[in-house]
Amino acid sequence: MFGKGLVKGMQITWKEFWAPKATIQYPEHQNPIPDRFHGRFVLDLNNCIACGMCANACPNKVISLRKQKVGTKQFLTNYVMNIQYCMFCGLCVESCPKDALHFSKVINMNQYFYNNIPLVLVQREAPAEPVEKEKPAAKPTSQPKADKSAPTAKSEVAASKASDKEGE
Amino acid sequence: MFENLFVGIADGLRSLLGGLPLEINEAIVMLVKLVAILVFILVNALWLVYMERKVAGYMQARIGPNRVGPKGLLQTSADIGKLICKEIIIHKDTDKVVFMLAPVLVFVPTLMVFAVIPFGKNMAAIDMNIGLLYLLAIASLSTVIFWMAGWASNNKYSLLGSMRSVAQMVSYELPMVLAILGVIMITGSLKMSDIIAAQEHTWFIFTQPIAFLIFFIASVSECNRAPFDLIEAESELVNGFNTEYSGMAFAMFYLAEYANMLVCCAMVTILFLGGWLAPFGLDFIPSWLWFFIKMYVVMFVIMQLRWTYPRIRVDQLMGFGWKVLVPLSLANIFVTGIGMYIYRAIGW
Amino acid sequence: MIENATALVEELGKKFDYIEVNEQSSVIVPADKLLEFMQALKDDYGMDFLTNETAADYPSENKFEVVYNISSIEKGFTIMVKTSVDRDNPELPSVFPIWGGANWQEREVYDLMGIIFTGHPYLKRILLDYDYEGHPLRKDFQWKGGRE
Amino acid sequence: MIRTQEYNLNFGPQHPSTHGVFRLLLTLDGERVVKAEPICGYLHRGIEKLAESRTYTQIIPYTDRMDYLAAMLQNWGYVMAVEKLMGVEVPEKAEYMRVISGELSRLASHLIAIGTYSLDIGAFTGFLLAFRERETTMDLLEELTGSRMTLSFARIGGVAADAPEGWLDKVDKFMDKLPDCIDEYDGLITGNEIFQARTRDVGVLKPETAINYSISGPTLRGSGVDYDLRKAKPYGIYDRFDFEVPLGKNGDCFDRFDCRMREMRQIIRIVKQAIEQIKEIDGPVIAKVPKVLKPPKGDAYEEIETSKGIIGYYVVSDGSTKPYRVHVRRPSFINLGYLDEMLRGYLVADVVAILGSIDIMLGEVDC
Repeated sequence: MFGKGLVKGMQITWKEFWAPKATIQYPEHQNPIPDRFHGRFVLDLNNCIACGMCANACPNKVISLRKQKVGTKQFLTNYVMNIQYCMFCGLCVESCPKDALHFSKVINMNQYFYNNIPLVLVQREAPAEPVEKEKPAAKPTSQPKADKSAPTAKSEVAASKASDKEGE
Repeated sequence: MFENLFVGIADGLRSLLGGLPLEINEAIVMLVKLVAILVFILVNALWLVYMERKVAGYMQARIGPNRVGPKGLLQTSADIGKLICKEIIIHKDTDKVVFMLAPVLVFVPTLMVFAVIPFGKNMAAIDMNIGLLYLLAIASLSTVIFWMAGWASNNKYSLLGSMRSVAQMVSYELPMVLAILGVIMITGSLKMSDIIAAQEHTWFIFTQPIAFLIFFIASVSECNRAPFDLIEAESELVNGFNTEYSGMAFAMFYLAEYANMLVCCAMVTILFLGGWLAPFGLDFIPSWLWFFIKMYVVMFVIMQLRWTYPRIRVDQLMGFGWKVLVPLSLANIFVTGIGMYIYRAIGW
Repeated sequence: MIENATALVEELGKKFDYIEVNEQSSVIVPADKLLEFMQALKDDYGMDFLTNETAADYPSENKFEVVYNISSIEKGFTIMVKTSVDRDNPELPSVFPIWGGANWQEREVYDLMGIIFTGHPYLKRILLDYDYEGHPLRKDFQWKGGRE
Repeated sequence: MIRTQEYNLNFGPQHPSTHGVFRLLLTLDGERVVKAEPICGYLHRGIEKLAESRTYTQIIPYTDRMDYLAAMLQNWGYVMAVEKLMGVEVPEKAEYMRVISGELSRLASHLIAIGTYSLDIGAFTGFLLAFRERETTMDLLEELTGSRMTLSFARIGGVAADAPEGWLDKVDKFMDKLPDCIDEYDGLITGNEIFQARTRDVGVLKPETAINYSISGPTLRGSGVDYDLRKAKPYGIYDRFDFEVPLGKNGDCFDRFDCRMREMRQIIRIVKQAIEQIKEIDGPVIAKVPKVLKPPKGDAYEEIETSKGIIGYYVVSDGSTKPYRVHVRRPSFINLGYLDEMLRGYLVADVVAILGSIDIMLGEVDC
């Protein structure tokens, strides 16, 4: 009979009117972020051997790294991700042989100025000679550069410094 | 105690101005009444936008606006505030005078109509004896304004929208008037208060169900609401006749839609739902409150219709209007006439 | 009745002496016999669905290779037909009269590769601007810009 | 006789219902379409050209960006072509993971298709209710792959990762819930008389024409042509599942819409069977492939059934680490080829209905 569908539709919207809502009040409540989430990158400097595999794996040439030879080992001095070109495909994380590069659950990578967008994971100077024979990269005696953000071994700190520049 | 709240206020005002000559006294009271209605309509339109968004949200598993003000109640005020601040873009090919005149005039017919609507017992600003005729005559003026807006925009989408609007309004005016005719035949009066008084025992929705249905459909169509919102059909015509409007000019059209809805709901309430009459003898609730309750129930149904049904196509709309509604309303008049004749013959 | 692609290709190789079959069982047709062969393929063997049509540029051999993947809806297998076009004079008869599906695909090949399909009703650029110069998927296409 | 004047209407590139940046140059007589010229290319990024300067693995994220609503299916088609080129055998578990994530992608895409179609016709609520279920699908895919839309989940020789703990049960639970939701859309959209009046006998596509114009996917099946690659020539492990291919009768907009609606119920069947079967399988999710891929010289064409139709990848290798040529047969692009003839004689409102029923994805059309 004509009109059955019309009545049915009204019933469904009436039912939906009282049904629980799917909205999440965003800043106050958040969906849990899954473990595999592709968020901001984190570089574990203790593991990184500066091999450059991640830079090669990237389809978009996002990663640029600079290294220096200190003693017998390669020392990572600069690790910058041009995050504005990043597709968050995860190929770099997958390619890392030492499991040093990770995704974190940080979703907010906004920057006020375009120049601040690149994600500086490491920015430090190479020591003149190997500090300790066993762990050369673990505690580099790094000197702060002219830049205000004091580079530290801990990549998280360096990364958060980069975002601190936002207000300046 | 609240029964005669507004009537009492008017009487108080009258006695306050007692020293003045009668004509001036009446004129001032009338002015106050009209301003009160004006404010009521505008505020109502504002809140109806909020209600629409809230209803829509709740039907779509959302919660609607809830950030500006308590429960989001100030959302539309904030929106209007923003729209006032925005520039009204007038592109170079428009007919500037007509283009700007349309949003200015769009509220006029709606506001004029409200002069005759009885919001409660003795609460019509002017209780004209040709109230219904006046109402129908004025309400159909809005066609011209939509046409003005669409034509002056010099945009093909606007033109299509306003062409549709003219076609739609003209063809739905007819079944609407013919449907009311059934009611008028029973009451024998065009006066609003008489029509309400005639529903003392049974509402016309029960004695004139087909007329109610036709009138309801036609009035939904008259105020361009889904499923008959062809003139702004956002998925086809971008925004129809008001595609080119921005800022407050757009807001005027937007609010006018809700003011129009208010008229339609008020008319449905008066003609078929017994106006301010209290059902089941529940007359401890003041008459004007009853009027509003009924009006907002109708409003809710119209909103639910919008958020349930898809849009009808333009040729189907015309076909439905001329091939279904007009013959049906004519048949309704015929049946009503026979019914009345038999009723009188039996003298029941 | 032919039930799979290899059987069809074998049969085709026997029937048409001008075609070649390579080791991946694709059929190679000379450009001047293309329409005739395709028409036979559709009419006699029920290959009614032109899935894919594209081209690849081989400047070292001075040719474009145009690739047709043709399916049969009924039997559900696909064969690959290839033909070569001279790079200096890239003209090929359009298969649009046989399969309408070639319409946009040939326009795309024309747009990106620069092969002119004679007999196509509306051979115009489809993805790039109408006034764009050059055909980007050719190997010798030079462009400016990019980020590095 | 009244002489009327025809006029042109630019329908797009920015228009609410072209589903992206797509332009239709309509020649109208009143509201009736006399001629329509589809103009695409506003989203052309040259993925085929970009692919020539990327290694085989690096192309996978680019294939995501074509049909970003069903990214897994795009990945899958590409990796299948490369696997055929290299002769890689895919582990069984990886095949199941591909089926589950691919069908979830298809579900997400179909939910968008029916949601936006109901929006095109003018019913807003169907749109948001479909999005509610899509959100759950996306959450599931996010938990599996780390991304919501551009999944990049397939790898040459398998998939990127195994399912996390408890994920399969979550999918199973969602699949149990889904039929009720589909019933709701059926009641709200499909069963609605106004919707049917708008879509029945509009944009009729005859089976012969559909085949002739290489139209594929639900658009083809809506015309009653039984051609679903999952059934016609089962790739991967689709021959292990028991499902039906929904077909339309008249080939009008309603049939195409209804095909998608019924296909969603088949997705539930497939996913449920796959979950049941994967639980008994142990093993790696990726085959042993060298880190640097160097397929032998040659070419391969492989096609699979995505939510929009048949996607085919033609990959030519010259023996180096980068492909010599990659061509994608994009279903949306080819389905649009017959649009002009389909639109003629219908009203402006039907243009939206017909365009929406083909379910195009502009990222894919323009590549």
